[in-house]
Amino acid sequence: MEKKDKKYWLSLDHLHDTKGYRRNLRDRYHEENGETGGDFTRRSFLGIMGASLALAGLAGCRRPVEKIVPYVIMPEEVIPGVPQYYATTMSLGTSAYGIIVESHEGRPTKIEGNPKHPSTLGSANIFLEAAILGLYDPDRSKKVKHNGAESAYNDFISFWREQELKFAANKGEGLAVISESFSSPTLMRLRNDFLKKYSNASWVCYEPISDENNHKAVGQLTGRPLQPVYHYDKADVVLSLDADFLLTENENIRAARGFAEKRKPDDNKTDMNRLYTAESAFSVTGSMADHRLRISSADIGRLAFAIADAVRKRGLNIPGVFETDISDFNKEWIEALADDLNGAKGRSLIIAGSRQPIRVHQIAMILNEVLGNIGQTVTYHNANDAIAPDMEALKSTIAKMKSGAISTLIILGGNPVYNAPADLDFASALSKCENSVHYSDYLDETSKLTGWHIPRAHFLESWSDARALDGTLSVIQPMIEPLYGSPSDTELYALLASGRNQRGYDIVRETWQNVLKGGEFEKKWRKVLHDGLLADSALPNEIIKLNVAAIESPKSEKELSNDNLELNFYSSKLYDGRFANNGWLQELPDPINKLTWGNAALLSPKTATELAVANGEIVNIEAGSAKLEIPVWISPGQADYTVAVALGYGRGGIGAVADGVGANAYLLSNSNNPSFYRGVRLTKTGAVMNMAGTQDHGSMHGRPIVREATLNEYRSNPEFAEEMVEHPPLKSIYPEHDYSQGYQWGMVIDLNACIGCGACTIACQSENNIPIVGKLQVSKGREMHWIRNDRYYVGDENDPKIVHMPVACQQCENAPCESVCPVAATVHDKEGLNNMTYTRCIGTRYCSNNCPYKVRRFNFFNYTGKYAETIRMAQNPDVTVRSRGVMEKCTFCTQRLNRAKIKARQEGRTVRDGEIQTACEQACPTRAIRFGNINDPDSIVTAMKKIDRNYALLGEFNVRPRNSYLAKIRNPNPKLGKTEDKETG
Amino acid sequence: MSEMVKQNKIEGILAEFPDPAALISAAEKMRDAGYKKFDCHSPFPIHGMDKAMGLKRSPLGWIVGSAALFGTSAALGLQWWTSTVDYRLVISGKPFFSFQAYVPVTFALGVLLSAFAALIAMLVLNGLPRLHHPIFYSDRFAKSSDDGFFISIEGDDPKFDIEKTKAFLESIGGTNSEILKET
Amino acid sequence: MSKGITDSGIIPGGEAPLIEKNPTFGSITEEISRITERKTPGVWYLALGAAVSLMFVLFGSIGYLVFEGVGIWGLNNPVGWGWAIINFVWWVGIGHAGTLISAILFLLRQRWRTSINRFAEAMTLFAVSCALIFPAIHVGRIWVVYWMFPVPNQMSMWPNFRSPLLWDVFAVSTYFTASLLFWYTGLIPDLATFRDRAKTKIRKIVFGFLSLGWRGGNRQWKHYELAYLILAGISTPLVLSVHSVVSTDFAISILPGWHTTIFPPYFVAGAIFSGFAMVVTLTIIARKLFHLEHIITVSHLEKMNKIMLLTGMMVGYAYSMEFFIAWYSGNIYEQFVFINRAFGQYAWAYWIMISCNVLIPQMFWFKKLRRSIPVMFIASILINVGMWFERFVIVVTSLAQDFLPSSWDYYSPTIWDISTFVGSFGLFFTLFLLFIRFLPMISMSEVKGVLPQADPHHAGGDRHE
Amino acid sequence: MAQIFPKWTNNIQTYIAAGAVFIVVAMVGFFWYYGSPWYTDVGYRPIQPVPYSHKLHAGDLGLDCRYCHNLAEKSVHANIPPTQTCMNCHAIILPESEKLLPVRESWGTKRPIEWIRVHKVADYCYFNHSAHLYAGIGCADCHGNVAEMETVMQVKPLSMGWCLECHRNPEMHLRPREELTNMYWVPPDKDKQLKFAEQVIKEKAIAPPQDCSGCHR
Repeated sequence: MEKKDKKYWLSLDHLHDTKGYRRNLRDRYHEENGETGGDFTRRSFLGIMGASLALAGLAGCRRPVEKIVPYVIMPEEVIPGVPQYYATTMSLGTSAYGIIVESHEGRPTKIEGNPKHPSTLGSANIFLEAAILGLYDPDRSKKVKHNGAESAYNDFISFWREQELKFAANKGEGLAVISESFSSPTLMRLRNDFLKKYSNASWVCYEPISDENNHKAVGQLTGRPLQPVYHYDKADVVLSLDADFLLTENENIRAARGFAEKRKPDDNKTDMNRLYTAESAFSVTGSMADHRLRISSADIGRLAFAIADAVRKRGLNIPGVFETDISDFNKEWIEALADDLNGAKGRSLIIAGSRQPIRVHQIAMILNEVLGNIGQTVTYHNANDAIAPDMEALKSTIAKMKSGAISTLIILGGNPVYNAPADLDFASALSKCENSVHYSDYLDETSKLTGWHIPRAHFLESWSDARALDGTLSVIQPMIEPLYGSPSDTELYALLASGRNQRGYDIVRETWQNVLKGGEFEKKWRKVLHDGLLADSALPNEIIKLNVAAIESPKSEKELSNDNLELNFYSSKLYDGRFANNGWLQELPDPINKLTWGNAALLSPKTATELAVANGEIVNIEAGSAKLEIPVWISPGQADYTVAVALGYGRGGIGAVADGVGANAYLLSNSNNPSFYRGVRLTKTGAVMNMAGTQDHGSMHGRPIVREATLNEYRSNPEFAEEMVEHPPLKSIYPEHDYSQGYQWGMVIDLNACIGCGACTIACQSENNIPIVGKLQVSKGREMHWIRNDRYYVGDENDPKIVHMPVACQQCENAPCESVCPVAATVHDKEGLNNMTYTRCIGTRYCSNNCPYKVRRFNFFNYTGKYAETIRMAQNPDVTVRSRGVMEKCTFCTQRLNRAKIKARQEGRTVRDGEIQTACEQACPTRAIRFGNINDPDSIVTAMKKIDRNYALLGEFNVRPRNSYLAKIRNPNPKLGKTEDKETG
Repeated sequence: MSEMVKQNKIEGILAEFPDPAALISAAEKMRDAGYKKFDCHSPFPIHGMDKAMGLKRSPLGWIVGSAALFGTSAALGLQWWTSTVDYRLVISGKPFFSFQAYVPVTFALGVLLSAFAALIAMLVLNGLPRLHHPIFYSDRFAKSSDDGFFISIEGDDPKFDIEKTKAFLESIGGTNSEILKET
Repeated sequence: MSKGITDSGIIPGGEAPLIEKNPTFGSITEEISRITERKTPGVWYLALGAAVSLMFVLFGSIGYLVFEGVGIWGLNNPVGWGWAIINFVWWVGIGHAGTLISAILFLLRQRWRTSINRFAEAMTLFAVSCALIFPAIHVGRIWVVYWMFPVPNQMSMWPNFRSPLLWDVFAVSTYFTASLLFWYTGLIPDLATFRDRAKTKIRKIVFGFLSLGWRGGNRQWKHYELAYLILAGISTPLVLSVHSVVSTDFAISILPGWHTTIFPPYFVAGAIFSGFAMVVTLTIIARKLFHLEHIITVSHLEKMNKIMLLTGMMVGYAYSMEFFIAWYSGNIYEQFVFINRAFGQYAWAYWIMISCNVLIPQMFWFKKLRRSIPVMFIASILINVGMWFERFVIVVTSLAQDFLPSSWDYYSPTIWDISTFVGSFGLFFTLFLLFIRFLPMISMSEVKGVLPQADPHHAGGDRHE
Repeated sequence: MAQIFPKWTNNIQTYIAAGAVFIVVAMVGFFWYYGSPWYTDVGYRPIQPVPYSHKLHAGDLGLDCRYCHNLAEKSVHANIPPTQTCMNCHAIILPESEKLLPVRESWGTKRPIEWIRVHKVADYCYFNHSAHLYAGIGCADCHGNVAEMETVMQVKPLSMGWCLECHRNPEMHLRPREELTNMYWVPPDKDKQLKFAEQVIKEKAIAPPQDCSGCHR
């Protein structure tokens, strides 16, 4: 709740109005832009009969002749004009996300979560949503390359057959494979076959963003390869040690859902959970924390020891010694936390981030053990079929390569030349290999140096399978024939293992023959294909016992200062860089610092002031001999004297979107501590870069925008949200329009559940054909997202809290935008929606001016005119592709409303609650967004609007928005109340 | 008003006067002498001349007034019909006929029509445009738009008689009077 | 020249005579007609050349705009309107003096108007033509802008008569047409004069045609005067309504700093303010160039300066009243906007506006300054600068920072905004130069009407009952 | 000064006025007629790659529309039949025919026939065949009497105004389901039809949208 004494402030630069800020603003506008005009609305790739639509000159000067190209033979399952939905799986590292793909006339257009799958539960995250664009990326590698020259897959096959003969003799001496990590029965089977055949060959797995330490820790303490699964829906007290489990850790969708379900403040019986986080850079998880400890990553090890110590002091038997100097820590915080943990035995959960060293993971496990959480809030499952990354193995392989011991190197996926730690100098090692093969989506940094390059089939073009963390088995089935005839993972693995060029389908079937035992294979198999997964295939919890050897305690390192900074790498919205050529992700604002199109060196305000650097100023990060030029961005809440840099940027020559965007942080990465290390200096270069941020102002200026309270305040005054604004009775001088009949659509957004991940934005972009406008346009303030995620800082300048607020069109009943449109292009329909008729719009932009929420988006140029044919295939045929000069905005996915209403009418019923999901609602991992008929007393929306926390944003203007928000509630530890107030001044 | 085109050869007589005052008194004398179809030409309107010539007030006001009435009602009608009858659109939750919002256009159209009415009616009442006119035969008449003051009398005036009228004009101070002929 | 004027007897203020060097009817005709009859001075060609080339800058910019889209301007998401709308309001404002002078001052029987009204009306027409360009080109899809007019169509759609933009279309185009008719009506007798003086065949035909065969007979003057009176009558509310309607573009909206009921009177005052400033600027040049100092006397200019002083203070009052209302309303959004105007990222624009519009006119309290040509010349220009910035402050500051700080942004123009604005001056001056070259820039018949000897009771013309 | 203009010029105002009126009328008339879809679209009759005769098949032979356009009731689009559909019969009937050459060719080469589109609503209008057929709007209402067309021709403007006419008062257009494809159906006498319509509208909950979102998305 907004206390009078709580201080709201501007984005730092604006607050201090630094020169840099002004210059930045100036620069933003004084650039010429190279957009070109041309117009005419076009619904790309018109759906008729899956026809390709050809304009062939003019006939009789009347209208262009249009060809309709029907099928020759109609496929049974396809009804042209009616979308099909198929289930498949997207795997990322060792996690597997079950998805449903909407496809029009055999053309996948939209990805949604598979409700049956444990790791998506019907929701999605930005990577899943954006994958559809990856499929149609015109920059994907299309041709097999041999020594730079174009070649064919068959040539490679014959090449491999020769190799086989060679290695058959020496059992693969001098043969090495570097693969991505995966968790898939088929791939594992093929890998094992391969290793059986070439017992001397080495198969290592490398991932720049890896949960290796987690696996190692589990391995060392239990002696078994187990996979932890965290159950946030059971945890009352959660401690995250540098773990961004809501956004970047494994299977974050499931985590976010569980977390949100335990965070419901409204009913007094169930307790709302409490989240403690300790981290250096502000993460989405940190923004949800009730108590966030700003601390350098290296100190988290000592913090973990301190916590363990404090817990032990509460009479819990923790083996091992934990003496460590914690004089520089906030003891209150640790004590309060220890009490909480102690008070919630079996209902608490400690997670260590994958960035943290093994030690921290071990302590986390031990604490979970002694607090009785294992088996409750965290369970362990066999990780068969999973291969985890292994840095040591990589090192030794590279050593062998350098020594020339490796004649043939096969790199399956991944991009080591780009993202292997710089100190290993993979490129030079690669040059020592006689034969080298790289199998990848793009002709990327590695492919350019390998002898062979094999284009990789997109997972939407491939047959394969995957295991979720809990062991659930799911299939990966193609939604479309490979656009460029590229081989899929399974096919290539099979070739390597057996030398046979099999079809992916047969390979996967072969695996599943052993999975679906007990007869009736076909029946079961068809069910699996239909559901996308094998029901109840989750593996059982393993009962484990820890054998704790002494954990060497972390030496407290040299204290941080201006010339001894800590450098942190973190996974970005491009993951490790594999999504760098995905325009949707590049243009998605970072959930915390709101930057698009590039990364930056994030500094705390204090550090920035001491180093006298401002936003956009380009600095040199010097780590020993390595240097990296990168612009600075001041990020409140960052730990002092730490620098955080997002991975995956600074690509060269892989695609039009990725090239030259941001700086490549891998150049500084170090194999001994890949995630963070100390001893880094920043030096100014004097240059300044134009940063494309979507939110200049981080403060609410004391306005009742995001309304917030603590749990106790809420319990004592449930009506606080409404009461935060005093206004005269909301009466119009006109008689109100009657909306009491039929469907009346409305939406509720629970700010307490929203984690600001941005899945809604990408889902909307995919569903509604929203264009990408590029860095310059974004920096001019012309981004097109229909649903944006506002991020406000609250409280102390150096250690603020963050609140997220998704804002789309509020569908005002008394919409200010409508009355000012001179041509009635935006008017109301009888279901209370604020329609926007693109084709009627003449583009006065008056509606946008008059929109208090500024959610309308204008096509300043013909953004959609220059799409590649493949990108057109990604467009949703049910939504008009807007041309230049028209206004656009959210209309609650009116195309989905109409489809559902027509279907319902033809079935002689009304639309059921939940039958229509807007794209954003569907994607939201925490179910923060709910949509439905507010005229239906039993609908979820109606129920949510009845909750006391419900309020209308800017409702005091009597615009009567159909959207409303549920106020945010935090659940701070009363013991820490005082420090809170101290912080927030 | 002055309709002069008649096919008889003599069109009328034109006489010049020194100044506005002289013109006015002359006009009064003409009036009193019972002349009807005469006119007084001056470079600018002279106050009191209507009375002196015994002219009635111009009907222009009524014409413009009705035009204005028509304009406003037409505008209001259009707005009412389009928004309440032809295509009922819910805009900002306002009633279909929200007359408050229709005032500006109604007013504007009213003014527009009356402006046109004023000019056009004026021209019609004055029989303009009329580019050819016997009076233009007179070379002196050019002064009438500069600093000359004239009285013209038409040939078909009941009391018209070349000699008498000419004499009369000179008797009331008219100088270098001339006879206007259609050639 | 209506009967009313001569009724009003003595000249208002009664100090210096309206027209100096007591001229005769003939001398008036001579001096004013000569300007258009004598050989064209070289300087005129120079000026026209400059103006026309500027005009092509305008057309060039518009061409590129149509080709590329409004993205070439500095607009962005919160700030949907920029220089185009600012220029529109500014030009329309300037276009207010003319009709005001000829209509309202006419009804108020201000005889001194006769020397300047023709001139001012022409200025009005040209300013409004410039203004009309901007709303037309600022839309995203110029080729369908005709949807703003209520023409039957296959979509069976109609424009939305609730939108202030639509009111603009009607109000401004009506204003333009009415002013044009009014102006032409006034021209007819003078065109006749030109016709009668014409030496060349072409002048004879052209002016003969344009003067429609005017004969200056009293039977014609009778209708003519009434028509003129009526036109003045209907133009008067029009003058007041046009800028009121323009102000509703802002006042009707919901934005803090726009949503204000004082906008109509405040805008009208501002319009008259800037309009007179422009008239002064141009008159000073013209009277010097064509030696008309005795017809357009210093006391004419002084009277206009008094009006500027008055309207300037009205505008100043509006500025302060806005602040008061914002404070008094207790509405945090309103309060922020006004504090932000004065001290925020656009403070510089705000203070330019204040100093030009409120401080500068205060000079005119002093008769000496009021009657000093150089002073009023500089002042009049500065005032129009200030008035442009007033519109900038209103349009941009409110849009750039409204309700939700998350969408706040900074607006600054591109080269294309600037070229379009500068180009519009080209159009304005081209039209103006053509006007002073070919048409009587001072209404001869009206000036004659206010000469002492025009009054029949003057010079002992015999009294009559 | 002498006369500038000859006598006849006194009539020019009449000429000018007349001219102005004429021009205005002409221009309005021009756009009124040549600008409207009644001119631009109605009567569009492209020559198809296959001289397929709807008159023969739908008229004389009396095939139901839905034999070929079989998805009209299921889908947004009333599909153009795949070559397969033609071959179902023409494998046996007239297997040699000259006219059917392109069809057999397509069948052999498995390359589709490129028909030329006749009825087209703009890309931004989302017309749904199944919805209209469900409501009881017959094929002929929009496509005209196809059963009498050698080559198909557009007979209705398919303009927004035209759509709205029916959406505003659909009563006289609603048919019983069995009459959907009947090209010669005319509503029975008015009040009988109105009674029928009233009942259909009630049980099928028919509410033709006039909201923008009904067709524009």
